[in-house]
Amino acid sequence: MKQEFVKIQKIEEFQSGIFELTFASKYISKNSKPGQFLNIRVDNSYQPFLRRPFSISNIDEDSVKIIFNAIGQGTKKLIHKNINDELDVIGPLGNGFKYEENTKTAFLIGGGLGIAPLPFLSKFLKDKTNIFTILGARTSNQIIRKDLFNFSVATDDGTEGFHGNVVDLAKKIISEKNITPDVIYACGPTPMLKAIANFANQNNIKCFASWECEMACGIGLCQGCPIEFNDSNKKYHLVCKEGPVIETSKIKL
Amino acid sequence: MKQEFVKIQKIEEFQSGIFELTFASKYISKNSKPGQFLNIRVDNSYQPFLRRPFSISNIDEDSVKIIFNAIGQGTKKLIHKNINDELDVIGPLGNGFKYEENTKTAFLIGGGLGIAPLPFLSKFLKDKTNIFTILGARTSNQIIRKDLFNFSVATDDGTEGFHGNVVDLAKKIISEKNITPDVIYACGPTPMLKAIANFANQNNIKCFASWECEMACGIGLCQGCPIEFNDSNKKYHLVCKEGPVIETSKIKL
Amino acid sequence: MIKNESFKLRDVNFANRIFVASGTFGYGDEVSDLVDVNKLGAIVTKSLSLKPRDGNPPPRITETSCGMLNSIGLANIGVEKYISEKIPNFKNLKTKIIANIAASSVEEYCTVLEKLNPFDEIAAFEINLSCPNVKEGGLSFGTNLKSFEIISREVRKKTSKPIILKLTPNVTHISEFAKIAENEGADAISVVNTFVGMAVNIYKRTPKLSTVTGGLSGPAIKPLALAKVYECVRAVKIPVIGIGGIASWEDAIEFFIVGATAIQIGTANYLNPATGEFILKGISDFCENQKIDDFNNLIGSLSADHSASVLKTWL
Amino acid sequence: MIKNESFKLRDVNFANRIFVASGTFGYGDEVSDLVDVNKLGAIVTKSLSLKPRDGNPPPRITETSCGMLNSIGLANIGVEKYISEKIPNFKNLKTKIIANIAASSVEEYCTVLEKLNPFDEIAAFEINLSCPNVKEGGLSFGTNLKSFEIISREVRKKTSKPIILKLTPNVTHISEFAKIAENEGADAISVVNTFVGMAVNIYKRTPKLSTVTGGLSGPAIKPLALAKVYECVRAVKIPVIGIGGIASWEDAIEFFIVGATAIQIGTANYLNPATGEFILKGISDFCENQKIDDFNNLIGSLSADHSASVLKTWL
Ligand SMILES: Cc1cc2nc3c(=O)[nH]c(=O)nc-3n(C[C@H](O)[C@H](O)[C@H](O)COP(=O)(O)OP(=O)(O)OC[C@H]3O[C@@H](n4cnc5c(N)ncnc54)[C@H](O)[C@@H]3O)c2cc1C
Ligand SMILES: Cc1cc2nc3c(=O)[nH]c(=O)nc-3n(C[C@H](O)[C@H](O)[C@H](O)COP(=O)(O)OP(=O)(O)OC[C@H]3O[C@@H](n4cnc5c(N)ncnc54)[C@H](O)[C@@H]3O)c2cc1C
Ligand SMILES: Cc1cc2nc3c(=O)[nH]c(=O)nc-3n(C[C@H](O)[C@H](O)[C@H](O)COP(=O)(O)O)c2cc1C
Ligand SMILES: Cc1cc2nc3c(=O)[nH]c(=O)nc-3n(C[C@H](O)[C@H](O)[C@H](O)COP(=O)(O)O)c2cc1C
Ligand code: FES
Ligand code: FES
Repeated sequence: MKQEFVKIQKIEEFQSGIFELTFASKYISKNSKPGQFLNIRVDNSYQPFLRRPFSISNIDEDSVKIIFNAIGQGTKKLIHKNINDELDVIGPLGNGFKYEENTKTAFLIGGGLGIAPLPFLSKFLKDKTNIFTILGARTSNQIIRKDLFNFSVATDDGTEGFHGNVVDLAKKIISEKNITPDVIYACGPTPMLKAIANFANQNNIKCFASWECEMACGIGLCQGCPIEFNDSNKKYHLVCKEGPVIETSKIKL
Repeated sequence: MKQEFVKIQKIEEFQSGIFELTFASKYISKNSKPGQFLNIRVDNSYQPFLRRPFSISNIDEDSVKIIFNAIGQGTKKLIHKNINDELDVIGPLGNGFKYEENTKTAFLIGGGLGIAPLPFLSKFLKDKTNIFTILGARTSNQIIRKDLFNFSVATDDGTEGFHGNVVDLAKKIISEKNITPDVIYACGPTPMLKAIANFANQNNIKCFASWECEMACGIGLCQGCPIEFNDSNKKYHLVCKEGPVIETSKIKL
Repeated sequence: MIKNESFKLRDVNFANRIFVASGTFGYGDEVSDLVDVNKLGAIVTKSLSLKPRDGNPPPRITETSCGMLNSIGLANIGVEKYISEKIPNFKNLKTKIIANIAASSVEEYCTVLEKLNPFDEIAAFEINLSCPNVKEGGLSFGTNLKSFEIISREVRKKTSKPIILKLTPNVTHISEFAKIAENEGADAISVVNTFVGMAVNIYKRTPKLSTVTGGLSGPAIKPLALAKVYECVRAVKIPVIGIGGIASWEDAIEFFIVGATAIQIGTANYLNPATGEFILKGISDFCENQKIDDFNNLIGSLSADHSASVLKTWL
Repeated sequence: MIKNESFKLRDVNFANRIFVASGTFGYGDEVSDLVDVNKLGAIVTKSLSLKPRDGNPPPRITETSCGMLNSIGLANIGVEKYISEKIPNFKNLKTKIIANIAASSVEEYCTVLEKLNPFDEIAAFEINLSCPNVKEGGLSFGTNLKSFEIISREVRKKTSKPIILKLTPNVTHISEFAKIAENEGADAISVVNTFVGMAVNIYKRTPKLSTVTGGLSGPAIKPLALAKVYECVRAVKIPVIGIGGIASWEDAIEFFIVGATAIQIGTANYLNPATGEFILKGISDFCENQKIDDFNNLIGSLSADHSASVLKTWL
């Protein structure tokens, strides 16, 4: 982990309201694993007050990418940055998706903007395993497509792909294709992660999910980001240190 | 007085670090007098927290101009605005420079950026009276030149014009040209205004100065901008309501 | 239309629950060019003392992070001039006028109130208790339970109009004061006035206010004010009027959810004199979206484990 | 070089006056990749209780205007693990370690202190008095003069190392507590801990913290903290360590001018873990520019009419 003042190389609205920001960092591009995140101070003002955590969405040589929805104080300021502006970044942080040798089939499940870490993960996995990517959202235009492989879509309102949620689509794929994934990698809103976790636990499928919560420091100083474990010795673990990717069997759902 | 969301037409750095911002407003351009000010909210954030008062520096048909030094939170944000951006302006506010018919000679004295209201005032006076403009600053490159007539310069360090302060330069002009101004219009830092006021009082010259102080509301709501008067009935008057231009004989120096 | 947008204190009906706070809206006439004051539930006028007050020397205000400090010294025109110059203007207003009273002795509070009481244009009184008690070495009335009780009792005797006691937040347990207010027959409490703060000019090495310390207001204090309102609504049954850092409709709704019966906009009026209108509009849209058809279903609707509140837990 | 950049509490010499605050810098090891902790005058470690504490359920933090609320619940590893896992790391540090202690009874404070006292790696103790007194229905020790006095007295008996009592600002007159601290032999006081605040999620209509209320920190509270420091330095002669909203060197200098002997950086460490270094650099440049060659000429150099302070005046 380092604190770096990196140069912005590109800001692109690749889908309505959804942006990809690319910056240059040898250090981060060399030292990051899929699922790790960055803690970014959008500017020196107090608005927003805290840093904002972003998953590393991809690495391309010496360039690092994040993707985000310009919804709030921090992200709205980011899209008004210029090329070559400096950005104050701490990273890479936390633990990424665990990959075990000889994984044959992996399901990558992402909900809404939760897909952020999947491009990087896909790139890492694509020559090693069989990938099935499942994207879910409330409606078609909330599905985010970015450097993903072999993907199917589920929408709550049926405007695209499977009419239903990602868990049901996963079940459908499993039964139709007659495959069982060795591992599920999931990211997205917490309720979706819990549903996936329940499904994985019931079916004894290894499952790693990337959890989100408000963070202040992102590096274990503030104890502000607890997540409850099934751990009689230590009830709360820190999302920023143990996570953001944590095996779902450890989590108290 | 009105609250308007005006469109920015131009932002120009006419001298190193010194900017002129022009915006469109029929209402303000029609209803303003030299010396009046505007209270501007630079954006909807809380940084800076309060509005910033700016003298109306000139009016050009339906356009209104302010000039400022990009020194702090508010002014630095202003220079990053784009053409056609909206600006939240309340004005015109307060009382401007008083002009009395048959004024033959007027001295306009401005210190540093305090010259802001002088271009508008000069334009108003130029066909009516004889104008002598005196600009003072610590050093030459702090002298701000903008749409002024018949001006001489005084610098503390002698890097330009008269080596000394504006009061001494005024004295020199009075004795050399053998003229006495009917009125002095002054604007600039408070210590300079006080020196000018003392000079004017001693010499029985009518003198109007534009006073500055921190303001919250700019419209008489907060009582935050008092200035002490020689007034046994009412010690403090409000700079934003009675001023910013106040006859110096009224002020307790 | 949402039910119970209006509410009553005694027999005074306020058309809505969005007021403007004392000292931040003058006497209502300064802003008439900029805003339609008749849209407001009430205007609380600048604190009035018996005699006109010059106020404190400059500087009286300074900006801070997300807020401002002030030390105006209750500069005001005094009750006589208020009666002769301001009350006549109130006749033409549809909004209600609440006269805020400040004083340096119990007698002064009562005298000012008695002078104003006959005027129908004054709908209610707000008593500013963040004033120094000259007999007690200048400590604020509002930080001492005993003087707070005496004033609450004495002003109550002088009027049958609604009395709102405005509490200072600069105390350990504000609910103790709220309870006294309730016991002494106040019709409501306003929570809160400004928090004591200070700022220094590091180049001059002087305080940024002539009086060294002053009162902090604005969004910076919103979380603190909200906690004070929370403490009060759980301690008393009389209406609590929430004040402190309210600048958006979202802020106002936080106070309503915690249990405020009405709210007052203070410092935000300086940022935008029309804040009240924006808040009214925002609340009405929010209620529509959230399908809240009765204001009483919003007020106090916080769902929380109150036993977990910080008074009993580790921070 | 500026004189008296260092200072002593008892026989412990602190190389400079810029510390990092408890709970905002962990145990000093989390940040070693990012900052050179040896540049700091001291690290105050996260509050320690006798047993490890899980802390409060999520959500524990939330952002506010120019600040944040927290309710961590003093999640900490407990004194045993601190001794076995953290103290060994302190050996290699040049900066001083101040162990901050939290407890729910007088006995617990004393026991934790006694367990840590033998370790040379611990230079001094800071006693966090913003903890709920379980015997008194959960009210904080630091808001009650009597329990404050007892703890001050009892901890003093257990060590000859410097004791710093950390005061809560959530009281009417903080100077009353400062005076007790002085009387009971504390070597310094830390002023202040967080202010009680709250925030509401208006869509869920729930508090944004699991414990309803929490502690406000960050630039929003700086003016309030500064006023508390001002009140304390005028009440006692023991050193006052200023804390609250310090994020820039200008902020730090305000506290020194008011009279703080040292300062602690809290929340700003989250914005930038290297804040301490920036502040050190900024102060040294400022002193050079302002021709201040002795830190003691900066500390307490506020020129002000103290009699005008708000306690005696109208806001
Ligand atoms: C480990 C981790 C990784 C993350 N990775 C990404 C990422 O790759 N891309 C990304 O866009 N965000 C990511 N987030 C969330 C991100 O940190 C910000 O919270 C988010 O970008 C909004 O920030 P903002 O300042 O623009 O909005 P704010 O001003 O903070 O919030 C605006 C509004 O959006 C709501 N909001 C805040 N966060 C979220 C959220 N996560 N989902 C939905 N609504 C929210 C708020 O409640 C508020 O109403 C991640 C968070 C964590 C903890
Ligand atoms: C009636 C009136 C008219 C004014 N007209 C003008 C005008 O025409 N042009 C203009 O530039 N300013 C004018 N000002 C001052 C203006 O309102 C702002 O204070 C100034 O522009 C700096 O704002 P800021 O937010 O950029 O700086 P801030 O962030 O507020 O301050 C940055 C630094 O500059 C210092 N500073 C603040 N104000 C001044 C000042 N007036 N002179 C020198 N240093 C200062 C601060 O102490 C701080 O150290 C006027 C003020 C008044 C009351
Ligand atoms: C400049 C200023 C003047 C004030 N004057 C008064 C006053 O005269 N009487 C009073 O009761 N409160 C006064 N207040 C306090 C406000 O009414 C309000 O209680 C406080 O500012 C907190 O609300 P806010 O954060 O919305 O401003 C004043 C506040 C400010 C900022
Ligand atoms: C997340 C968080 C955790 C904290 N934990 C502790 C603690 O364990 N013990 C303590 O004495 N103070 C604790 N504090 C208080 C800080 O040490 C400091 O007194 C306070 O935050 C005010 O300073 P600041 O505004 O610079 O943050 C904590 C503060 C925060 C924000
Ligand atoms: S965000 Fe601070 S400990 Fe995790
Ligand atoms: S700035 Fe508010 S009264 Fe003048």
